[in-house]
Amino acid sequence: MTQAKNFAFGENEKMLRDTARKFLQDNLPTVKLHQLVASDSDPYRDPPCHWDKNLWLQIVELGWSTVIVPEEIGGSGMSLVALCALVEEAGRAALPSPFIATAIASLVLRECHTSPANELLQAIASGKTATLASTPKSASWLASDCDVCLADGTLNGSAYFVQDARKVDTLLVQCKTQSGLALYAVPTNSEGVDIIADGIIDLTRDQAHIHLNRVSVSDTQLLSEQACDVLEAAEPGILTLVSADICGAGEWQLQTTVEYMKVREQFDHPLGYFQALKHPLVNVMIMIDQAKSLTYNAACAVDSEPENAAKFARMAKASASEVAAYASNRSIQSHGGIGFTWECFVHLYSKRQKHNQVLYGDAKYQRAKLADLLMGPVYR
Amino acid sequence: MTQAKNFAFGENEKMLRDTARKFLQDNLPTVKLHQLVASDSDPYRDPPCHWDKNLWLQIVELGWSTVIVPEEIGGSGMSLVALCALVEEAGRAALPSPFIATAIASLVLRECHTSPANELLQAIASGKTATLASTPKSASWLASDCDVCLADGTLNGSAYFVQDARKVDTLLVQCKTQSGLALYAVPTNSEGVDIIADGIIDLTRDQAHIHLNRVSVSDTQLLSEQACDVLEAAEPGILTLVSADICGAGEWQLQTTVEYMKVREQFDHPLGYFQALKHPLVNVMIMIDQAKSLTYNAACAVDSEPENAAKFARMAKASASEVAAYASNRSIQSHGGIGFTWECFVHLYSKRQKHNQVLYGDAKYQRAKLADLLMGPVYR
Amino acid sequence: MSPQNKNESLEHAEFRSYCRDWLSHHDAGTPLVKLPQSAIEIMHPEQLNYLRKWQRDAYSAGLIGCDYPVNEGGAGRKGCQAIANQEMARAGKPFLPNVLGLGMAAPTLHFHAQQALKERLLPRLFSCEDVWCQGFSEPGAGSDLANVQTFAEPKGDKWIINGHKVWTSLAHFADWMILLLRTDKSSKYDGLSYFVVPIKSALGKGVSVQPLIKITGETGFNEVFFDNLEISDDYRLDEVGKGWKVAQTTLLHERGAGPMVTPSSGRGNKKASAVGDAYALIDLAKDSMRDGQSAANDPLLRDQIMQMIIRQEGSKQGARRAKVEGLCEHPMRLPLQTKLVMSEIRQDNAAVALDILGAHSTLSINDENAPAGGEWPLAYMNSYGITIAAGASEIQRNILGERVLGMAKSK
Amino acid sequence: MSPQNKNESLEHAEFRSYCRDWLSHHDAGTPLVKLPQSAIEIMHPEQLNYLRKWQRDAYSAGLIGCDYPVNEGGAGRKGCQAIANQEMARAGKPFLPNVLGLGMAAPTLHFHAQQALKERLLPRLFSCEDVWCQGFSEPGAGSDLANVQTFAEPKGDKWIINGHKVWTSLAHFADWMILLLRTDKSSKYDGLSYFVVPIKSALGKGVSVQPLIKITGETGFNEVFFDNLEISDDYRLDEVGKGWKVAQTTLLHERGAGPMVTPSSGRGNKKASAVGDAYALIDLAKDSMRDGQSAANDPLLRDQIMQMIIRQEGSKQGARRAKVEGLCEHPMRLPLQTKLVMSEIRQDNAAVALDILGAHSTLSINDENAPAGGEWPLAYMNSYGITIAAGASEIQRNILGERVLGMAKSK
Repeated sequence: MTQAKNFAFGENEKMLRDTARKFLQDNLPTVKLHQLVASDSDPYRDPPCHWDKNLWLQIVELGWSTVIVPEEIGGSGMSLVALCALVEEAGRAALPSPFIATAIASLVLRECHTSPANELLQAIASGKTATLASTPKSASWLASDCDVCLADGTLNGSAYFVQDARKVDTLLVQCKTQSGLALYAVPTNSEGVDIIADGIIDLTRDQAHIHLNRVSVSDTQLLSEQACDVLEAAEPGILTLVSADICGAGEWQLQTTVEYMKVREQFDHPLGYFQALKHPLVNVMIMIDQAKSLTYNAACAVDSEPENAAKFARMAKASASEVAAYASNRSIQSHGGIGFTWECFVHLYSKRQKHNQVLYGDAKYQRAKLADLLMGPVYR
Repeated sequence: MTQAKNFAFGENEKMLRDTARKFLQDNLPTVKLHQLVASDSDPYRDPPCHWDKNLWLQIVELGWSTVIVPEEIGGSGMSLVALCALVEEAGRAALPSPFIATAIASLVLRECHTSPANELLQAIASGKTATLASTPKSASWLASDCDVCLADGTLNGSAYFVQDARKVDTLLVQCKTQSGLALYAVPTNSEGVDIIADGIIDLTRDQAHIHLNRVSVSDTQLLSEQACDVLEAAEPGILTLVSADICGAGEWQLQTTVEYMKVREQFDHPLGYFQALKHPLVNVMIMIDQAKSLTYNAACAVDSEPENAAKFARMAKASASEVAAYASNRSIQSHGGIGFTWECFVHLYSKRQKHNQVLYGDAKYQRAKLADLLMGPVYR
Repeated sequence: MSPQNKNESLEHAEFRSYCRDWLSHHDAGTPLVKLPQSAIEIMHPEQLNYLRKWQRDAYSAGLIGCDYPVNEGGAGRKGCQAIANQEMARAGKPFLPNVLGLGMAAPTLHFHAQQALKERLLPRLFSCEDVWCQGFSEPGAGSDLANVQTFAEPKGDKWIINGHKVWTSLAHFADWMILLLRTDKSSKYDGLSYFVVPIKSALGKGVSVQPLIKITGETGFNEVFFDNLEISDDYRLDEVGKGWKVAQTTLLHERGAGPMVTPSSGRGNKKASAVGDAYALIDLAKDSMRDGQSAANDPLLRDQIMQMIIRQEGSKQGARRAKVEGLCEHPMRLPLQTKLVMSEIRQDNAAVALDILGAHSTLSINDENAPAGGEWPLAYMNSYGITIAAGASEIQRNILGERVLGMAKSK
Repeated sequence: MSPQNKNESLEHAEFRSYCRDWLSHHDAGTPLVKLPQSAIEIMHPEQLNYLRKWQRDAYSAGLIGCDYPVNEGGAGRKGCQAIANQEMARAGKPFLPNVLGLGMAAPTLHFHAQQALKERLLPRLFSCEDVWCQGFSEPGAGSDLANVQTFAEPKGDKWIINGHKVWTSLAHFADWMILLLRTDKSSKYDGLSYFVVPIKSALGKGVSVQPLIKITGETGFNEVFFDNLEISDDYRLDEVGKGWKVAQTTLLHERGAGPMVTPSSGRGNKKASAVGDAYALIDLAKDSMRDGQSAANDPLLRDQIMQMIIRQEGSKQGARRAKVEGLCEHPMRLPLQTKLVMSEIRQDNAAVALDILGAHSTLSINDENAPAGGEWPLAYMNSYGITIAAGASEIQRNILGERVLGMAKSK
């Protein structure tokens, strides 16, 4: 009964979203995206990092980076619901940019409540970029797990599955200290930071693992001494944003495939006439709608029902991860032979979705964590 | 490389099966079955026990009870593959009878290798009937679990989920003894045996739980002192027979529904024209075929590759349990409004299948046990 | 917790307070007979009488029909029915028996009937003085509803009706029926007209009702035969030949996608209420054993339960999002999913319950040891009623693929 | 273990021994380049040359084409190809490169070509001296194959071909092509004729081949354009207008349901071999971590892996049962399922592998740390090739529903 009316999606949020949609349609139509990221098809190529930095500067001017930054430190102080709507548009455009990584970093920073964190948030609001570097080699998503240690004022170790690492200015590095877990801001060009690009399926982002070898850090870089709490508090928002990306990309997959169903004919009928193709696409729509409703609900909960945020965010990401898998499957299969070619755009989205599907935990993982919340842990 | 050629399904087995099929088609067409078991539709009726004893006597004359009984003790000494084919026909006819319960009892008895067990097998070959009473109230299917104890020469306790208990002469009661687990033959009309009919969904069989209150037993009734080993050895055969029942019933569901798809018209086309109905029925066929192949493979393994029997039987029952659920779902849904009525025969088979689905463990249970065999147990 | 929803208008907040207050003081009493799982499974007059009294009381208190105009028996409010529904459900009141009247006949009368007919029929419908049923489906017109053949022949200012309707829930209790009839054999869609018919008063005089038995063994739906039934032209809604258009209003509301919110209440007793609710699966698992330990510890069952809770919560949040135009791609996209999604969730909830029950799922409502009274296996079987009736799931997917996504008609 | 299968005839047992012996002494050598996952992904001449030598050696030894008549380049045996295939797979030999020749062109030539043509073409096909490809699909004729528009116009005892084929695997290496052409525009099915065409010798002289890139970034299939290509009438199979009938022989064998067993070998290296095999998922799980522990301990992944192993074993046992007439309801019921079932198992095996890999499934074959060399994500993407090509899964379900179950044609 404490839920916000209309998901707190009012005129301001709508205008922000509509502007973003039009901006991306105008500036990054899919044909242009394909030219940008898919010019080299060699599967054995060195991991590329294609993005349009000029486009990113325009996005900064549009104020996307400021959305969840509080007004008093230079942001526009809007809601996660608003940010969620922007990320949905980024997903719909399969935008290669540091936007989502930086938005996730902002979610983490705003939980820190320290001066260095606020300073970095302020820098982000004016265009600086950052990404979270906290995942260990095992890909455990638990906030308590990391492979970096702090000793003698230097960071040593590695972080894996770092998103868009080659596009950002600053890493948010989690590390073990003598007293627990801390979070440091480390510029990517620091001495001792080695960013090793991963070869990944997704063409619309980059991923890396990062080796830190005697990287000196000072107290001005210390974002939090309660990194585990901070990351846990930020996690519902992080899951929500990835879910929003999936919903946007899923809607593109649905609409693009439906359009093909209308124009492609076989057996003297448009393909959409055939229930074997039509009904699965209806199922895709239903799944997207479920995920989207749960995503805005989760965003809303992060904003105004923090006690329910973890639960609703698990639901959103579980639901969205299923969309990522199924919408990708149907978009390729329904396009037939064309859908199996590099020149058909559907592979760009399928690959982004397969990445989204597992990022920060797949559907089964989210459901297991949700069950722990709703049913209690498994007793043996 | 030690697999029998053609599943050891030769001319003799085929003739036995074909005769059984014709016999049941002639003597128990579905319309007659419906009259027999579905005359009272009141959902609050006392649990009925409808079967045609005369038909059963004819079945005994056809020799079905003798199939897996060794020749030297009065049986025909055929294979489990042959018995499997008969059970498949029983499933196709949704036959209410003590046949399958007695066949399962025979599988248990032939693992006992004792005089009382051989005598009971001999009696079964000449028409006597029996059922296994070994399951505890928790419905654990582990051979080591039971709720009956032997003390001072009397059996006390209860057995649950006893199949066709009101149709048989003899119970095979598992009990805890001071030295382990034993198996006794207990006539159903013994003093102290109280058979309490369960109200069940399935109209084509009966099920009961049985209270034993100071039931005296003697050594001539002691079938085995290694009941756990015996039941474990018999389990692959038991799973195989239930799978065969499911395959037969599933084939009836498939063919009956397909026939309806040919005659019922909507929108100026027979229903089978519509892929939303056609394709799921193709999936039913594929699932039945998978289950049937695995069932005969399992039967064959029980006969000639005992080291693989457990593994293949788990596969068969896992596969068959999925058939039981999905074929039932499609048979009702595809029949539309008609399929939702008591007068349409599909409900008889759906209810038998829902019972088969969980009997001796559902698909997930079988797969968990299979994983233990193929991957080793879960280490924590 | 205050009864007011955040951002709720003062009028709505006051109405909510009023409902909550009235409900806390009103006692529906204890039924003398076991109630079925929903209104369309009502088998005995005693069940109906108990529920009818509850509906009448709730109507008298202004909780039913409140969004309808005053001269149609309503309270002339706006957006209040949804609030009354929430509060009735929250108070755990029994369900309303006149579901086909409230959910289908009432909005259809409201949008298509002459004023006099509305004023005469709607108050008695809301109070459950008149029970309503729906005469749409026929043996040859199930999914292909427009193939209706029951014929109305004009005779002066009367119509003579002959034919055969099936799967008509509640017809054995009904006073009135909404009826889709053929008035022209030369045109499929434009040959249909829509009537309301006083069915009970015509029993034995042109109308006969024969009960059908469901796969569960329950009765509750029927065949209705018309043999030269004569009715007044006053009972026609909209013009001759516009029956298909009028029927769309009925179907839209039947699918939960119409503009009028259908009055609905709780489910009365806890056990029946649990059946159909994904969260109830958690307790069912905690009360069940699987392979020697609590079923609530089984990771596969936990995963299945979470899948159902997520789908159910997704559907609930979808209803919330449907009201936010800016977050919807197409205005009918969420409303037209309601029936399909709800019916499949209900079926799958029951299927998961049977998985949790394992061997105990073999036990029926006539077994005293059946867990949860055997209600889950019953609910599973009854769930086919809702995936088949009111446009089977296959038809719903056609509608969504065609009307919302714009793909070619499959026929 | 003796090499003889129980109940195997003496001739077959001797042949099996011979194969096993030859295979144990023959070394295919180490490829100098990385091999792709299957023949239709061959991108480089070095890959082809290595595999071609292996096929030639195996043919010389009598392990390929052995069931074909002697005058067609075979050994005149019966039921021996299946044995040779088992032994080649068991020995872990590389796959055979001329798959479209062996699986489609050879049986079609065998059943429909003039004797002289068979004697000329088949030995070179078996030895891989000639590589073959298939010219069936067109931009407007995918699932609706009979809609082929590439036209052959008669000119004396020649035909002039114009048009455009797509998704032709191996066309960039092929010497010969099987070609379905339209010879009559007035009749859909009866207007088709079937040819074999020496494609390589016509390159630049009426034929051009342009590579297409797959979603994986690999090449391997092509577009083929015909611009007034002139061919002899000797290259026609069966009569003019019987092309659809001849194509059925090709398609039946393509789906693994034809009377001639297609020669096949192993997959060469262990890593590539694992991809596609459900049992390999067990080791993958044991080598992977999930949520802080071995993925092999995750009950949900265990369940998924068992589902795949069961489906794969079911398919294997189905092939065994297909030979037992008494256990089959319909003679084509199991054979016509082969392509659909195998392709979906292969896709789902890969999908489960990605689930096991979790976040590591983001890593591609160009990442040195990718588990199993990144072959599983590659296999997942390539699996759409097989669920789409050779009659997409949707078409296979139509065929099964119509030809085996006898339901009405969906178009």
